[in-house]
Amino acid sequence: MIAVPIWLVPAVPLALLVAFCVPVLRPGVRSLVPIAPLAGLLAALADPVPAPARIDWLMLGTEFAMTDLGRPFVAFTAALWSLAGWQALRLLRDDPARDRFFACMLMAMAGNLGLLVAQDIASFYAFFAAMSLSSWGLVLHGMGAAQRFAGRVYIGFAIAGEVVLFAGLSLASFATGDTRLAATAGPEVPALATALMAAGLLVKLGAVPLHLWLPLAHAAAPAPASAVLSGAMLKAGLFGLMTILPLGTEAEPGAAATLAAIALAGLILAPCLGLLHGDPKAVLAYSSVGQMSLMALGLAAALAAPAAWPAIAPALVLLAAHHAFAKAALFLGVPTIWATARGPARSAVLVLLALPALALAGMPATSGATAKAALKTGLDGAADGWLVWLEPALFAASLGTALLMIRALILLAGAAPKPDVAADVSLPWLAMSGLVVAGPWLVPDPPVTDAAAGLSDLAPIVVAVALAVGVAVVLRGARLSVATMPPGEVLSLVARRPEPEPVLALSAPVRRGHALVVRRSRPLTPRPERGALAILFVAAALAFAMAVTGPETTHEPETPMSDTL
Amino acid sequence: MIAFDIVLTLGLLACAAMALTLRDRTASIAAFVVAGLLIALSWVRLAAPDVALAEAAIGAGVTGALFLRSARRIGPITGGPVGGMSASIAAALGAGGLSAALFWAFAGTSGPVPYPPLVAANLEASGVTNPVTAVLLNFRAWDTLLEIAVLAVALALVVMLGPAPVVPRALGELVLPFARIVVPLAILVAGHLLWQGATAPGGAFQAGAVLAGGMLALVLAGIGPAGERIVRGALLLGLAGLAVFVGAALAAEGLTGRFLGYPAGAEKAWIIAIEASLTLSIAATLCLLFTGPVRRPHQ
Amino acid sequence: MTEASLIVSLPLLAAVVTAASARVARPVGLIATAANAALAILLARRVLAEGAQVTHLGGWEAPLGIAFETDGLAAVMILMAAIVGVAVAVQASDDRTPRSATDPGAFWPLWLATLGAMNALFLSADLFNLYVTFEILGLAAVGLTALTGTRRALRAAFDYLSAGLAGSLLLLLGVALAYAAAGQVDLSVVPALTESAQGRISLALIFAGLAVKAALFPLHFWMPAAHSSAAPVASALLSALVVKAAIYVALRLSLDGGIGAEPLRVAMAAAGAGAMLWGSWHALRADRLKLLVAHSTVAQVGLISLALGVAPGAADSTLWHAAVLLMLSHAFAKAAMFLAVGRIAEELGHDRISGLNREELRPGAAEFAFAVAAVSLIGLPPTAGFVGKWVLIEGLIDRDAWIWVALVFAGTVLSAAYLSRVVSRCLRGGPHVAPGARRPQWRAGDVAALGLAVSALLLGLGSALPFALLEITVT
Amino acid sequence: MILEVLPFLSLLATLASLPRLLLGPGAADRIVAAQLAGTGAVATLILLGAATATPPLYDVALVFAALAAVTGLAFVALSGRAR
Amino acid sequence: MSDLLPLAILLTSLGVAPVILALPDHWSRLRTALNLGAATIKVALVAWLSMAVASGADFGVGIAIAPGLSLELQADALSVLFLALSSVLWLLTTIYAVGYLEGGTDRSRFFGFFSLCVASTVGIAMAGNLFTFLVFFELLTLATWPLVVHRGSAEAHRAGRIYLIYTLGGGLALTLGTIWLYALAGDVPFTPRGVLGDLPETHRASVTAIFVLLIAGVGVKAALVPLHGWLPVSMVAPAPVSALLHAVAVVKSGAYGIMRIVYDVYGVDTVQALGLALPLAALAALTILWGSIRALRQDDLKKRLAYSTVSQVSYITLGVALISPLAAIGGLAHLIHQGIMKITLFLAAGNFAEARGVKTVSAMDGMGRLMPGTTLAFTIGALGMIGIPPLAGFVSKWYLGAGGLDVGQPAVIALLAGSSLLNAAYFLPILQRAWFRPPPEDVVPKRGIGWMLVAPPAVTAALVVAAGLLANAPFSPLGWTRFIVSLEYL
Amino acid sequence: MSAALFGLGLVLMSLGIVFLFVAALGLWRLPDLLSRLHVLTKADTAGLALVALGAACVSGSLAALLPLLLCVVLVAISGATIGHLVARSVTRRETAP
Repeated sequence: MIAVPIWLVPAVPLALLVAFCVPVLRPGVRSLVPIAPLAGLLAALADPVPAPARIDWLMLGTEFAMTDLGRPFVAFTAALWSLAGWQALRLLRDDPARDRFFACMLMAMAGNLGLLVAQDIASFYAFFAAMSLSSWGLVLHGMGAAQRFAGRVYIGFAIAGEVVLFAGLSLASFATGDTRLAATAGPEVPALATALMAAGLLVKLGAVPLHLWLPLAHAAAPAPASAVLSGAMLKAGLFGLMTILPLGTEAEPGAAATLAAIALAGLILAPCLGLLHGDPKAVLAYSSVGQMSLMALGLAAALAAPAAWPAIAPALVLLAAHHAFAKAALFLGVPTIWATARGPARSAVLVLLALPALALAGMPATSGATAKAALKTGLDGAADGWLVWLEPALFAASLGTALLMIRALILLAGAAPKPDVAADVSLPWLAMSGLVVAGPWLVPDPPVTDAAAGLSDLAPIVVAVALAVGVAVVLRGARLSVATMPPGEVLSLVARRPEPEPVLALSAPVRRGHALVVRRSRPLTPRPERGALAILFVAAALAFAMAVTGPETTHEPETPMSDTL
Repeated sequence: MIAFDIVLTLGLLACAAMALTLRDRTASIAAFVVAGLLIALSWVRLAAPDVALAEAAIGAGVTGALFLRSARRIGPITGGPVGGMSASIAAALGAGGLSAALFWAFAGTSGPVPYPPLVAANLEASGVTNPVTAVLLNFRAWDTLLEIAVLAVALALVVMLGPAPVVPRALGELVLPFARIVVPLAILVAGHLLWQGATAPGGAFQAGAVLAGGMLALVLAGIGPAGERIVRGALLLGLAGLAVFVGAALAAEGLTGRFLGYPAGAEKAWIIAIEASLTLSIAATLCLLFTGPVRRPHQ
Repeated sequence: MTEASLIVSLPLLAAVVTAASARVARPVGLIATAANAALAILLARRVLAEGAQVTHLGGWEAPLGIAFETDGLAAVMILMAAIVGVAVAVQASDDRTPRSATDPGAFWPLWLATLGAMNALFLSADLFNLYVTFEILGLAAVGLTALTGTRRALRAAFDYLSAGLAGSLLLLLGVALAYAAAGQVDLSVVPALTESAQGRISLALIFAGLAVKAALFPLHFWMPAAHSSAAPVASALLSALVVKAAIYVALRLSLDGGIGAEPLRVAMAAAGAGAMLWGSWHALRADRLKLLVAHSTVAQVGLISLALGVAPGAADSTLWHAAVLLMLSHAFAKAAMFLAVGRIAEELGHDRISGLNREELRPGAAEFAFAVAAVSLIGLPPTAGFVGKWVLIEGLIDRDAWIWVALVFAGTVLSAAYLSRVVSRCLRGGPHVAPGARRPQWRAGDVAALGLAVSALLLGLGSALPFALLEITVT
Repeated sequence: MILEVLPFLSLLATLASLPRLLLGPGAADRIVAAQLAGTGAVATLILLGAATATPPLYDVALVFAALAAVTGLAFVALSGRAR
Repeated sequence: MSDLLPLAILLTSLGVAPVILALPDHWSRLRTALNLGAATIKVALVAWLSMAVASGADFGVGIAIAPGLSLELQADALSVLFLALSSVLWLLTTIYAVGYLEGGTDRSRFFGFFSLCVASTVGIAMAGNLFTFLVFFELLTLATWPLVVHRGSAEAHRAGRIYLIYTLGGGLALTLGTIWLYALAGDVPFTPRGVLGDLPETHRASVTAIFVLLIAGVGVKAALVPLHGWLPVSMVAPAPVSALLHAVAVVKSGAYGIMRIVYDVYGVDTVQALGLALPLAALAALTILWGSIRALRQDDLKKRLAYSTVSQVSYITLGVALISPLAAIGGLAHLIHQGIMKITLFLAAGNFAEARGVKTVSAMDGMGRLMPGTTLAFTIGALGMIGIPPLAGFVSKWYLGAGGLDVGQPAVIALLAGSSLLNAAYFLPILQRAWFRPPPEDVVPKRGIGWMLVAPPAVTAALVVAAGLLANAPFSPLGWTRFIVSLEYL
Repeated sequence: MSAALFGLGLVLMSLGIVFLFVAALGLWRLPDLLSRLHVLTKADTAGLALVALGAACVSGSLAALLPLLLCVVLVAISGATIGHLVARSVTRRETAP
């Protein structure tokens, strides 16, 4: 394999971004967008992994390395970005604002890949911020009312998350005196720092209740952007959490319980809320919330039972990769649906789309099943105390996902075709679907799964289908239709009216009167007689004052004056 | 004599009050002239005949004429008294207070008066025997020089402000005998005072004032040459006094190394020479103050 | 011949010549002013090199005769007069400067007499002699006031004359009383005067007279009218130099111990404070430029008086050094200001402050000079005014005299307030200026004003020289 | 001593012209009064000189006498044109 | 020669100012040549100086003014920091101003005072004692006033008046404090770790009062709440002037003054001992938040930027007031960082106004499409302000946070976080409008803006990126700051 | 002789003072300006002449006589001239149309 210098991973997209600023180069660079992440892919797949690099002069001293944890993340992230970029090229071919989109995409890509290889806090944070902020551009791209609302919510959460993350990272760094990212998981790190960092990352992860931005953003963004948002960027949150949490060292029951509660809430809430939405992309997004909550649950378990961490960690990675591919395939499929008219072609597409959906629901023989199995294996090592609820939780998760997938597919099936979407948007999707199918074989050493487990994996899907059919029958019979929820949940209450003015108002009226105001004065009329009086009185007063206060002298009057001259 | 002094003082006060309060300019001026007379008498009573001479010359003679001339120019008094009753009372109070302080202060003066003995001790070296002249033109000649400068400035002021030249009414032939007698006499008196200054009360100021009085009489009588050239000559004469004095001061420094330090032995000559020029200068100045300038040719 | 005798004689001789002939007035006046400046420099050099000199005029020792005390203080003041004089003469030599309707050359004899009198005054070490110099000064100043010959100027001149005479009278009474109390009138008698009640009354009268002549609040009534009605060159001289003469004498007496008396010091300081507030207030309300500047003189004289009032005499040099520096600064700046105002008024045709925003006229050099002078007057660094205020306040703080510190600051704030009224208009531009607006031509008056203003600015940097000179002061 | 009484009397005589000066009624009356006072002053000076035996006072008197007419002359010469 | 280097640096602008003032308006070529020549020479000289200072050379030149009073110029590491900022930015701003004012009126006056302004800044930077500092500080006030009122409109004059009232008031406080200090301590040369000796023990109350006066004096220029009122009002000035006010000269001088007072007059130990550090830090914190909150509600673009300055400059104060070397590094570095970021923003804002007549945030729609380069520069500046890594602002915030923890004030981190949030809240909507909204239908046709207007913000934006990216490089602001702090906190 | 002269002088001076008083009385009592002018020209001059003569007698030196004589002459001429001029100006004004 080719030896890829590690710093090329973020540098290639950045270099392209710089080139992108030159108008002449733009068309060429644009077509290179799908290639940009490949440096990362190469680096991840290289054997041996690229050597760590340290660049002292860059920022506060930058360090890049391909860690064992980062490597799979880099791999699937890069693949995802590449395919999403490809589809974006096709999808936005005629969009007048496409350059802006690609610029943001390159920046987000650089951030996403960079943060996975960054080894020092500053550059990790920098890449993280680059990713978050430029994704804002991806979310906003369409600039409709929905996009603006989503963008505002997104940037609010993102910035808040950034800031909290910054606070946590800096606290951790200053407490340890170490600027390496690895140090943030160390024992001297204050709990506050860990909590802040975790909070910042959980925003990115989409954990309840910090998930509010997520369905909005995914629904609002163009499909390829949703794909990377969901497939790659959410994983950055997971990656961050896996890096900064003190996992595998000491049990943190409190933290574990909190995290577990959040995760369980996500698991339950996500399907409930998602089912009420009418936008397939929003439904898919809720599914992401659920899936990410599942991964959070794994983290919670590892916090509670450090010993289980070595087993849970690969499972989480596996889960992440699986979810990345599957969800990306689904999102990339959305334009494909748009591009296909209703009829057999669409049915074919739907069938192919069902594959990642089933995988997500944990259908045996899919990457989903493999991942779930791995997680179960990992959790088994930790099953004591409240962790006995993990099993039902996993079931619930699968059930919820299955229901959401059914809902999504139904919505997609009914989606109106868009004539301006070219058919070749399907190519990246096909490639992604291929990856999903090939998923189980891509895993280096898959966990052993038995048939019983396979069957139990099937259970939630069956239940879900049954439920769905039941509900459908009931609704059809009662001539009812599902009321859809406005996007944004509680935030919809504060959503602006159609043409919102972002946080602006006219400046306050200018205050008057700071300075001394000078008015016309009457002409000065000298009053000499008063002056004369003044002279008289001043002289008299001075004379008296001097006479009275002076040192007493011998008083000898009657010296004749005439003898002077 | 105490009764004399008291009456004199009361008269003086009365004149002053009249000069201040009369609502007729001529009356005020008349009162002022009388006050001048009384002041001269006071100086006599204060044993200062030099000052009395000067006051007599300036106060009684020239100022009255000057005031009348001004009064004619500015016209009669209009409007009520300035400031009203309250101002008058305030003024009276202030003046009273100040006078009281002064009275007390002067009444209380005591201690050594080192100056007269000092003058007496150095009188010999001064070149003159009249201590006043010694002080004015030798010991403190610088003061005198500056006083001459005051006159020169006054002259320059009059020249500059350029009041309309006075054209006195022709007084007729009767005034001729008066002029024929008075003017030569005035010149004579002036010369007398000038020469006498070295030894007795007198000097350039007094002489100049008397001379000016004589010349004024001539002017008022409409006698003698008039016109631009003579007025210009008077101007030059008036200014010359200062020039001569300053020149003498510098010349003296050139000779003796001391500013205003006359060569030893020749003091009297220097003093008389300076005084002579000052006399003419003062006379010309006073005259011009009355007549006003002739309009100087523009550049 | 020494510089001292030449510097008092030369201007007087020149005054005679210029009074005698209008034709030669301008060249002679200019030459004499320049020569005076040269002499002033020589004098200062000599003082620096040889220390203070005492010259007995005519060779008569002090109690009998009159002495010149050529010390650092005198040298500084003479230099001040000389420098201001050069600038004023430059502007006056410009043909178009308005002056007497009757006599175009009348400025020169009056100016030269003023100069001679001031030089004599600065050198004099004799009370009566000082009085005589004041006579010349007062009369010449009245003439300068009346120079334009307008009714307004004449009226102001008359009031000035009356006030000046009243002041002279008080001065004379004081000197006479001093003679009566101590038997001599040279300055060495001053400490003795403070011993007896009579002497103290005489000092009181002298100070009252000086206060009139210095236009010290509340005896300043004559001054705004006089200084605002006179021709610009005259106003510059009056404001910058003539009032300084009285202040100088007060300082001199104070150095000789005459102000050791508490009431006089308090009176001076209080009057100074009052003047600062009163003058500033009226300057704030003035509608004419010259009136504003004249009222500003009241205020600034107040500041100087305050400095003198709080100074404990020769014992501690800090405060009076500060006062001298303030005098210098004010002299330069105020003269520059009046010259500038003259030029501005000439260009505008009036001097109403509200009318400064003339659309067809761009701000010119004169307005810039005004602004620079204003900076000096306010006392912003690096001007001499600043250094003066600095030294003053440092001294006050040393004495924990916080009230006076506060007053000085209040005065500074007010001066900034009223001067910025004008300066902000000097910065007009944009909509206030028509596209084709012309800029005034450079003229001699501009050079004079700007030169003076800049010297006021730079004097702050060169303050070491006056301070060095002031160290050589006979006290 | 009688010599000292005489100047006093003369002074009184001089001052006796003051009422006329005060009352007028015309300007000419006042000038005449002043003129009279001038003569009185000359007399007083002479008497003082005689009383104190100081001849220099005669000079003062002489100056008075020489200049006594100037004011009067000025009055007459200037009054005619007065408006 | 080298001893006169500070003098030469001062004279490059001080000497050229009167010449420019005297030039007729229409001699623009000569004026531009003079301006740019002087600016370039100054940059070169400053570079020379910084090399020399880095190698440990000592510069000092002075003249005595009065007994115990002298003007002293010196150059130490801190001076060089400020010098570098002002000289480089002067060059850029001059280029910008030449382009901006092309064809305008009163240009000689403008550029004359412009030079004078920079001369004062340079003087402030190289002041060797408190007196010298004061002198140039006041000179700066005066030199800036004509620039603020340059437009000559009633609004400009009003702004000028308010500017004067505030700054002269501050100048008075500073003057009083300085004189008082001189009265107590004699000459006050700037010396690392302070010069007060045992005064704080013997005259505790006075020394405290003096500190308050001095800080209030410089605080006006540093726009510390509640002394900040002049800054938003002064935004009526032309764009290069705003740049000068906000980035190069005025507020920076205030902040620099706080540094000098805390470090080189009192010394950190004394400030700490007197219990003055915490109140100062609290004031800075209040200012940071207050400025940001006010900025949120401004529609006028420059006014929003102005309030942003109020907030951002106080980072510097905060860095100084948190008596910690790390915070000091952050604060000092922010002196530069804020400068280059804010100048980018103002120059870009000037370009918006100049080319498209856009003066308000609500008119910014579509500017990204209409003027991509300028908007990009603006974006970089804005993101830097928010503290997005790897831009310059992040570096300062990072060290400030570290300093806060260093002295046991984790609240500082909360403050930074809150401030960043607010910064984002008032900057991001602008970016959103500029990049994501379509241009309005009735878009103002573009007036040509030459390279002189485009290049300077581009350069400063590049500097913003470079200052962050290359923070660890030896001659970066951060590197230099570390050097300075190592001197103060030896 | 000197005593006689002295006595004569006293008498003359006293007489002169009487004249002076008469003049003052006249000035006070006489009804109009023209009448009062008589005082100036006659009583007054006479009084002064007597006083001067008396003083000359009292001081007893010829040197003193000269100024005194001059005084009298001057006053006499002045008085006459002024009186005449004043009278003429008054009458002219009165008779003028």
